[in-house]
Amino acid sequence: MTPITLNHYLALGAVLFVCGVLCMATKRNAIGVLMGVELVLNGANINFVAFAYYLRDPQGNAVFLVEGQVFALFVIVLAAAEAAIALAIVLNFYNNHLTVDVDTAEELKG
Amino acid sequence: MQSFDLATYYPIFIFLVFVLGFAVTAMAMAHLVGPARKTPVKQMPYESGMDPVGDARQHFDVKFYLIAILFLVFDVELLFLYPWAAMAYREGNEALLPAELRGPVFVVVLVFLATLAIGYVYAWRKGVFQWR
Amino acid sequence: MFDIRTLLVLIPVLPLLAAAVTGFFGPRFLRKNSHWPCIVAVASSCVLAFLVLGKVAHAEAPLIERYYTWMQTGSLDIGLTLRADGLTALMLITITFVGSWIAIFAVGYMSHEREHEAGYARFFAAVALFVFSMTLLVLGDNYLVMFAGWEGVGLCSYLLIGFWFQKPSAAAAARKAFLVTRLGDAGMMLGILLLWAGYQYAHPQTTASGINFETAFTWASSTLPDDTDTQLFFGTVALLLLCGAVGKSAQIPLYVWLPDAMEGPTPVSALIHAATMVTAGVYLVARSMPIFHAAPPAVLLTVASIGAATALLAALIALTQHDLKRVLAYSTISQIGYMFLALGCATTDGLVLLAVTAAIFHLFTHAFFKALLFLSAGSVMHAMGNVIDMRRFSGLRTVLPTTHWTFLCGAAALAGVPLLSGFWSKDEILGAALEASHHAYGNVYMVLFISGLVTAGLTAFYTFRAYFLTFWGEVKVPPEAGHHVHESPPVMTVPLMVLAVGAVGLGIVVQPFTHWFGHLLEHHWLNSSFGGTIQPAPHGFNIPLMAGSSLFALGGVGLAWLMYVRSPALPGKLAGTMQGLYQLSLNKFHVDELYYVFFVGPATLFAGICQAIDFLVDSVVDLVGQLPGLLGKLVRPIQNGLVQFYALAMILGLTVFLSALVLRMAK
Amino acid sequence: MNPTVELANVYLLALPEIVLTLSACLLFLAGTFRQNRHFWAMKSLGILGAAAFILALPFYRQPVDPLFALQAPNMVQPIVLDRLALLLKIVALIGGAVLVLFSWNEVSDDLAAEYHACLLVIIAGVGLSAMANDLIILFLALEMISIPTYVILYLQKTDLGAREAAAKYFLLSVFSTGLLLFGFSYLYGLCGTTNITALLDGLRSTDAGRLPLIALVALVMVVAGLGFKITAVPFHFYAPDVYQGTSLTSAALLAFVPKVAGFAALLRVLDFVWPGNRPPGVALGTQAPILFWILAAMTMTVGNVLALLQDNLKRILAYSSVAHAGYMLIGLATAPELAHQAAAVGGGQAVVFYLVSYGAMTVGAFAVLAYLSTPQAPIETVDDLAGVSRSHPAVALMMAIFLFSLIGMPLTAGFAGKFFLFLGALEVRPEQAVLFRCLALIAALNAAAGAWYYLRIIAAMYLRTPLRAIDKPATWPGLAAIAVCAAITVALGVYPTPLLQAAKAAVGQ
Repeated sequence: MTPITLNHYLALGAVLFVCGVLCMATKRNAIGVLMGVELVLNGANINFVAFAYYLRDPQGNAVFLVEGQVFALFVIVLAAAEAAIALAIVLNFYNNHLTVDVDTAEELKG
Repeated sequence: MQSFDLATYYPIFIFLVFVLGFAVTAMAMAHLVGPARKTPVKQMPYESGMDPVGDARQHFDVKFYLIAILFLVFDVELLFLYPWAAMAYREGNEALLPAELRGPVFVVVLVFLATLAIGYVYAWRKGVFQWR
Repeated sequence: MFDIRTLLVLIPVLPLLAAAVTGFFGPRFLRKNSHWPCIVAVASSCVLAFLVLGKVAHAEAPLIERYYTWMQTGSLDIGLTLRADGLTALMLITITFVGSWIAIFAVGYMSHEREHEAGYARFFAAVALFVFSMTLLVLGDNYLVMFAGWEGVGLCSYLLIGFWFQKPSAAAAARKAFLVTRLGDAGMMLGILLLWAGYQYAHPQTTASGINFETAFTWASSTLPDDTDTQLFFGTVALLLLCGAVGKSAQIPLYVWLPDAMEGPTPVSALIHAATMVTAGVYLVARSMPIFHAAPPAVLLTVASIGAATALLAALIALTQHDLKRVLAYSTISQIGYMFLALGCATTDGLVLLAVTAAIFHLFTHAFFKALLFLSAGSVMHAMGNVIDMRRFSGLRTVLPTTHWTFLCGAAALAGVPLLSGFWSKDEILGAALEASHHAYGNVYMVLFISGLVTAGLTAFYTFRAYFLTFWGEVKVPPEAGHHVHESPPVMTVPLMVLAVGAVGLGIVVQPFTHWFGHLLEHHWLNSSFGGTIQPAPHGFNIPLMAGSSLFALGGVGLAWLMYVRSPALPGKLAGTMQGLYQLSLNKFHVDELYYVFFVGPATLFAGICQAIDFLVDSVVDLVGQLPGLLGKLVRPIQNGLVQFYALAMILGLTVFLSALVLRMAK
Repeated sequence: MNPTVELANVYLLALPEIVLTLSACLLFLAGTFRQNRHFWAMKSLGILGAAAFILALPFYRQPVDPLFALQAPNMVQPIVLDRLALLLKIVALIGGAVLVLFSWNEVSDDLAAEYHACLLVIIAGVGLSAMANDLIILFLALEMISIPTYVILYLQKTDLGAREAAAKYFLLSVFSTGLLLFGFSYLYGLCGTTNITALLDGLRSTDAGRLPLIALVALVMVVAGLGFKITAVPFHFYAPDVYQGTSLTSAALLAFVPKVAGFAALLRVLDFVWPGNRPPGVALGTQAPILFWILAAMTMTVGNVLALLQDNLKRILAYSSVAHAGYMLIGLATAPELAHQAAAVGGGQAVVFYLVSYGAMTVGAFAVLAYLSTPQAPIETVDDLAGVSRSHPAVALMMAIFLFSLIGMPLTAGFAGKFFLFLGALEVRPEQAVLFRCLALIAALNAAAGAWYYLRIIAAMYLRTPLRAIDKPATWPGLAAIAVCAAITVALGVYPTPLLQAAKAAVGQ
């Protein structure tokens, strides 16, 4: 069995990123769009954590790089904060449009 | 890297067995010992919250979301305490935080908690915790 | 009394103060007296301008004063620097002298506005602001200060063309003027920046700024004849500067805004769109002559060709206009074309002085007689209740005697009637063109000379056509004029008379016999600009040329007389004197017919074609203006309001950038 | 150094931001006890003043090496207070004060405390992003700007358009954050550190063969993420819709604050593509200018061209802000070349100068609209401004100053800013001179075309009769905000040298 390397994680991160981007661009539902964004953020998170785990110092020794982990933590927390705001915005959107499909919002254009 | 050995995890299995046993015992005792008055409300799968009967597409009261989000935010904020708790007081080779900084960082954590408390009081003052 | 430092800064600052005072206090406190700050300030500036002239005439080198550092970082060092030399002094006098009299005239002309006090104050504030900008333009010692004035006059022109904003046509004309000239200004700005950058590149260790006149001109006049790279560089700079000049001075292809600009009050047309602002392009090219001279000769040929073509085209269009002010507007375009023609003749060291003197001399005389003509037209308009269509009035020489005489003076000067000022300056231009035909591109210059000669004839014809149509024939007054048509008040006629004296006599006094004008320009400007490489111009008269151009001028006047004074009476005479005079009349008739078939007919036809060209150029310029809008209409649907689409566009952009960069890397 | 002192120093550097943020927290809380917009606006002004006072303390006067001198290997603080940071912090505080004045009467009483608290957090975010020397701090600082902005967008107005605007801005902004973060993750992976100083050192010392591909991906991602904040095409789409939908105060905020933070972040993070003496390893030095060249040309053209078609003033100003972002991108495009040749006006320097000028004139224009609007009769379209010069001569004059500055008339800040940017483009020599001369030409044509729509507004104000009476009573704070912006606009046009030299010291080119 091939060992799991950094590249695998990076590939996973990239796949998550692309999935998120596609989700973002194709979903009509505001919640769906938000999910896409979360995928993008978590793709980045995977990269951070993977880099933090796999990177070596110039001598090739394993080092514990705390920044990647910390970055991931911050991203998680901020994603939660954004989710809170998203809820408020989406609910309001629903109150006005009676749907959460964002393509109904096209008053402002041109 | 250390090779994976299931044997190192045996305390967890013991813990698991203990937990399962406790749960089963508690439920069985409640069923056997407690009085059983069957009211319609108690017959429902969930006693509190939404009425589960009816179309799944009905509207939820927005306050559920509010509570959930509030929980989520405060819960997730506590994430910041884990690294501190895990790292701040390690000794020897594993120490990431210089010993001199333990005091200042503790103050920082306190400030962080105070900020959360301000958020909590804000939510309270705004009447988030009143159901209606 | 004043040292030069104070003098130079006071000349623009006084009108600026007047503008500020009138703008802030005019509507509320000054009210009907809003004209006083403007008139006093401009007249004081005029006095100061004469003092400056005196100082310049006694100074060896240009007087340069640096007031403060405008922008400074690294090797960029641009000061607010003013200069006085022969050219500046003459421009200052033109601006402030003509400006003062026009401001006085405007008191009478704008009397209708005095009831709307806000409008009255607004007018004089804008005029004062204009004089400030225009004096700053000619006083600036580097291209950036000049550009500041340059944009300022554009702004004032915009404000004043749109003065009667209630008329949609006025608002549209104002915007057109601003935008068309700005198109040229974009080129000019690039030229200035390029000049600076080029100088930095050629002189890496310098602290001098390449857009200072002295620095740039010293560099330009020290360019070696075989240094083609530098010549091409100066060619580019010169062409870019020419863009600005062409826009501001209403030359082909950017002349289309000027006829529309006649929507403004007539004193404004006189001041801005005849005497001063539109000649700023001529000033720019004259000022930058060392750069144009260092460029390949084709650049100067371009200047001359643009000038000659504009002169001819505008003169032909003027033939068929019915609106008196429009005739004068096209005439202005045409006369400025003359000046460009003159400037374009400076192809050799020997010709520079001749050509530039001719251009500036014509600028000077033109300012007087064209301002006079516009003001006289304004006087006519004032009396006719703002009617300006020449078909609707005639025979006004008895009704408006003073205006008639002053208009005649201006018309005669413009037509080039011998001994009047227009005659001398036009003659110098034709002389310069003739001289240039002996040097590089001689054949082309010969053609340009001939077209200039033809234009001279046409000019005389359309000027006197307008004169005869307005002042001769039966007395006809439009109903708008009211019952008691009367001559304008003295506040209007006195400026007319003063300017008329200038239009008639100024030319002969300053140049042809005294050579004072050329001397001033040569010793107090050009010598220092060119570092002494130019050769003095030959004095003396080219008698055959003068005779020829007089012939053309008088021929044009005579033809106009025949067509608009003589022949309208012809049918009546024919009926009255059937016998006896029949033969003579018949002959006359034949003469007229011949004229008509061989001269006027083709001319009218040609004028029609020119009007078509005019329309075409107008449409093309409009189209260029519309182009961004059309592009916008194409792009607009992309902004469709859909969030996912926006996200998709962002992703697409990202993908395109990524793949493009990755592909570039792969290569 | 003693770690405690080091930590204390870091906090000391960020003291103004800490004061702002903590005050904001208290403001949130206190707002539940007292609801009075003027009271809270006064308080916010006081807090901003306190932050400014701290910034004026002697401690902040000694810092400060220019950005490019910073790359000593031992400088690994998460935040640095160099001259760029100091300049932008001052700009942010002044901008914040102007925004407080400007929104004096524009917020409702019950939300005033929240609004001002959010504003204070945003200002703190700008200051922090200007100081950030660590990707984590930078990311957090940018979020400190974004999240309160969402809240303000959500709170300020409740009609349909505002809701739509909030939703659009939120979704797209979060998405751009994702892009930025993804770029950051690769940058982190390249060097194993989030410290920008160390990161740039690492990138510079890596040889070209190993570096490029993933670094390019990271570069493009970061530019895309920050491109959203500075409204670069094609990341600009939200701007017109959101500006139109939301309130004037929020629109002004959006037009100014994210641009400052975005350009500050770009100047910091992309430092590695324009070193003074380009090391042979970094091939990005030749790639990045092309990227910014294209971005600049597209951004200014799209902005100007679409602005021509608009009637809504907020949309015009939105597209105008896009166009001006395009002009500023010229500075980023030319910066590497100019740094290489020791030019008179560096690209980064011109960007910083233009940023301040742009902020003054755009916020001023929005402030005028807000000053003249009433809830019953908002100023929405160009027609609504017809004849304002008669009813409000002073305000109309100042609006004319802002618009002429946006056009780029001499003796205004807009002219000086454009002059420096265009000068840089023409100063580039020799291999890429043609390329950048084309850019200057495009920019000059754009500036000429752009005059049209600004002139329309001026024409409406001065050359038209009022369609309806504008009878808003005078309020001094609004007027003060306008006057401050007008004064800055004129002062920077008449005497740009001090800011120009401060900007030069800031980016150290």
